Amino acid sequence: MAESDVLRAPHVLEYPYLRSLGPVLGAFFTGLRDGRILGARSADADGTPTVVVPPTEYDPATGRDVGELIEVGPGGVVTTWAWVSEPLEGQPLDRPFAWALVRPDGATTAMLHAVDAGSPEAMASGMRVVPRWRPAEARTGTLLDLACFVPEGAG
Amino acid sequence: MSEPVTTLPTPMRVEYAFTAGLAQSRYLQGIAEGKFIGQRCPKCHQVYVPPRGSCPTDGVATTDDVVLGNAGTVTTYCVVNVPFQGQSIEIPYICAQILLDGANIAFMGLIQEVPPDQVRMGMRVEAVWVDPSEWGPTMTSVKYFRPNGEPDAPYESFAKYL
Amino acid sequence: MSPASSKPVRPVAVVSVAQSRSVRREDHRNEVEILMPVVTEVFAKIGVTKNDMGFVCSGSTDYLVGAPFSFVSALDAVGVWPPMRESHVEMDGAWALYEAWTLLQEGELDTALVYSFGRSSPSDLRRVLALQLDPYYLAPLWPDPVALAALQAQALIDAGRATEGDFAAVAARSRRDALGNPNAQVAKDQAPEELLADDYVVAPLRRHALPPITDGAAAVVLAAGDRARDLVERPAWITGIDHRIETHALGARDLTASPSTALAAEEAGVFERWGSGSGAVAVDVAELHTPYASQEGVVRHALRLADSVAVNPSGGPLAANALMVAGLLRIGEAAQRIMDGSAGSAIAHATSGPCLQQNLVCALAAEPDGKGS
Amino acid sequence: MAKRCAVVGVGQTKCMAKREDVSIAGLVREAATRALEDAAMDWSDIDAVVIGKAPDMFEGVMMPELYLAPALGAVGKPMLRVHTAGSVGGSTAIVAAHLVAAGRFERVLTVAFEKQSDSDAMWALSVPQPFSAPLLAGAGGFFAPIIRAYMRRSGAPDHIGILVAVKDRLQALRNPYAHLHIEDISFDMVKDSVMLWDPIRYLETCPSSDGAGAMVLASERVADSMATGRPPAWIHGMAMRSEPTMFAGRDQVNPQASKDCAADVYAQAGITDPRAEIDVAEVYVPFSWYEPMWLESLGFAPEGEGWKLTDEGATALDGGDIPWNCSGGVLSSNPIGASGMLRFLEVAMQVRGQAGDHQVDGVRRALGHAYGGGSQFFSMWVLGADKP
Repeated sequence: MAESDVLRAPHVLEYPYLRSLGPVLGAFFTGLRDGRILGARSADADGTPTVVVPPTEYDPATGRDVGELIEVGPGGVVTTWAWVSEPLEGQPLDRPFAWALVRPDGATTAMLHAVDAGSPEAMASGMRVVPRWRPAEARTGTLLDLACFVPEGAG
Repeated sequence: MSEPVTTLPTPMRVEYAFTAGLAQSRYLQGIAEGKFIGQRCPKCHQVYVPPRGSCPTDGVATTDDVVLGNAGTVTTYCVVNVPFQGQSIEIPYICAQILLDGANIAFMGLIQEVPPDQVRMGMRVEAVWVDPSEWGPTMTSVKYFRPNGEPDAPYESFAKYL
Repeated sequence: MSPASSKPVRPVAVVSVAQSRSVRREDHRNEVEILMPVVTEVFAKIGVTKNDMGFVCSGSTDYLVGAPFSFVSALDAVGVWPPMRESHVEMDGAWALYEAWTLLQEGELDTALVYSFGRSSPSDLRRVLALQLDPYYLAPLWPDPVALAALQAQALIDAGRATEGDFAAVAARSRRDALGNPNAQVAKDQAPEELLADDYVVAPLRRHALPPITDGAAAVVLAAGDRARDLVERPAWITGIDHRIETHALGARDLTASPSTALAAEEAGVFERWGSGSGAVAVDVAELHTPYASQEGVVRHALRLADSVAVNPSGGPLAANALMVAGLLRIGEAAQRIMDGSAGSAIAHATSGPCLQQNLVCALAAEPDGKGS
Repeated sequence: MAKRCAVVGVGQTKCMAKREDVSIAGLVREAATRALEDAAMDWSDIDAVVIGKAPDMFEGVMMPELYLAPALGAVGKPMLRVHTAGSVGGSTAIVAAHLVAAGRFERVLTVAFEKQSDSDAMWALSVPQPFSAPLLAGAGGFFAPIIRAYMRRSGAPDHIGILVAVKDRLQALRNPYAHLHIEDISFDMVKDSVMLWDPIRYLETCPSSDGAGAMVLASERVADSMATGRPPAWIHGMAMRSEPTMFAGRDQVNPQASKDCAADVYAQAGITDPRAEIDVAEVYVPFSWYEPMWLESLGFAPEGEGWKLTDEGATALDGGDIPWNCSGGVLSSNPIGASGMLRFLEVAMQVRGQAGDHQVDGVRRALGHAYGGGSQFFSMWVLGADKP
């Protein structure tokens, strides 16, 4: 059998998963739709109070149940970032942008999202960013209700 | 305030470049020529069809081609009476394990041209191919199997392939 | 919890290693066809057959193939007949080796075959690996593994722990060392300065800081005690092995450190055995599964490796990185150097998940008590 | 030498067609939290976590143990992810038990789950690949011809499969966690249900469920010092066997790997007459006819006579001498990746006397069983009330 006779064909794996959210994730996505970022009160292994964003049913370090949900942000601080000059299919923006871990004001952990900064020169760890929301009527309860973050003061 | 959000749609799509591999390609090239080509294990001498490239019990490559005939025996079967996604045949129909003459393993095939309640274990069948002009390296080249009129094979002759 | 390192360990060794040649695209052979010659070779090297194996354990993932149960047909490459004790982890083969090693610790079985296979070429890995992320908070944004590694690299730069020049130096060394490895995929002699001319894929990571896309397979035979000595003159003894996982939430981690690697090394007895007065671990060889050049320093630091340690003399994952295989291959490469006498002590490391989320450390030596020779 | 190991905590979720009230993490935590509570432990008490599930495509999350690590309190701990097809729930528990038996850890949490309602289970199980034959029959179509071969070989009468389907659904009514609670289940209802894959009727098949199961496994030292008041269930034997999916001369009805696995686990437990020495069994029966088939393969009846035990009611919770699947079994709940673990943990509950309305009196030894793939992967354990 010659290698050139080997049969090849495209194969597509495609499925529209629909995920149930449960109380904590459901509240977070409801919050996004309503233009708010929610975090969960928790505590680290030493008992120091923390606020986890985005909130999960469990503390990301200890696994214990989290406490009440509170509003955080909307502004926050970039803890680290990476510049994408060629966005891939499905990513939040179709023009060059920065991925960033953003710690909203009042939170002790950071969330991953895109920052629409125009150029890498506008990005730095420690910089302040604020959310850019989709128009209220276009929000459906997905991560992209918060379209992206933008540098504070950039409008 | 509108209703709380309780679900999240997350569509997923990934494209792959699929490779059939050497053994399956060899088999399907045979199908494109209207032939079932099995392979014999050099160690245990059993004939596999479709060949899997290796003998599943010995773990050695199978390289010795064996051209098999068009006739075989129904070793066992079921009557499919349930609709499901991707189904292309009208229910009810017979799905059978067919042991081609000269092979040492049965494979699953469709039985037509006989009412479901007349199919039997041991029934002799033959492959019905699409028109040669439509033969290609795909299992759709074989339309189905149908009774070939020979007397049933005795149970003992295929009991060890169940 | 008492440290695993304080518990008695039954001497178990790597006695045979085989691998396919790492290539960018194996598009004429399927997974079984790639794996079979590797399994045949790993047995032939020591004159055994599958029937001599007490246990078989493999590692792979369905998402590379795009079909469920991909490990099932791979069993045909072994020929598990008569029926065998067999198990599979949906993880890198290094964790399959851990499972096999654990079973051998009980003393009833003396040998095990461990293998893994991975064709990274059929799909777009940057898309497939996004499916490895939190399905609610991360995957819907399709962040790719390069982007996440770049976040980690930037954090290292911000912390003053590394520069882009360091990443290029790691890549240059890896590619140069790969010239001595006939199975490697990317082998070149290039100066770091030359590599710094590469474009960014996701800044601050340039092309050279990324692993190649690789198709391949690897297999290892483990044997315990006297059985190992019967099979080969110089077994590569596993003096300790452990693995640890970190949280998945990137924003809750310090990306500049790898506490799970450090803990696994501690539990594998690395520091106790090889940490000298200064605390630096002076083994002969370290094979580190750091797919991004920026990650090598993080793992080196966590393992407290002395400057004298030869890191990734095989070229490492920057020279060949078959997904699900590369971790097992680090153990294989490290063991090979002990078996051929070029090293007396070695550390192998495997990783899984975004930004070094999960890490395994395997300590190897020419003598079961950990003394190199 | 292998160290003693015992089950000291069990937890499971209610199985349902769709658990719309939880996320994936919420589902696994529901089972894991209950197992920890049962063991009177906290997340921080656990040394290592072993998780299992069937294909990742059910939920569309590749290697979900990475995402689930913090949800299972695994941060800073070893975590393993097992996948051995349908037997995975059983083999996951066995891999976890070996971490204890090998003397590596003292308290291991093991969890198995499936949230198959996030997708369509049928789709995820049968992704058609290029060049493969068109999809002919679905899962039942694979097993129905094997069942027909068993009927021919054993001469079993048609009604045996119906008896099993009724018995397991009646028993499920006594298990609050079971998915199917068919209050008016009857012989005629099963007999009159649609013949999906002749000879398999609709009510002779398992449902598709969301669900999870979890156990805490402990060393002898920990099990001896438990202050929960509930006795440990000791592992008397555990075994796994695999054989190829298809090969020339393969006995698909009574696979050699099944017989070898049973022989191994019985030898470890010192069992020579399973029917006499085992008090209760949870055996993976996704299609009703697999009860008589496994009765034979597992040595509870001579070959060809397993159906007679079913026919005479020997396997019933009420009045049987060897009750099988008192929980309702896979025929009543089938979160695929967790189904094997539910078998394994149900026998732990029986040995520990915590099975409630489906408890068998005075269980001293019990068999948990799972199988998968094309009847080619087997995992089994025997638990006992006494230290082995």
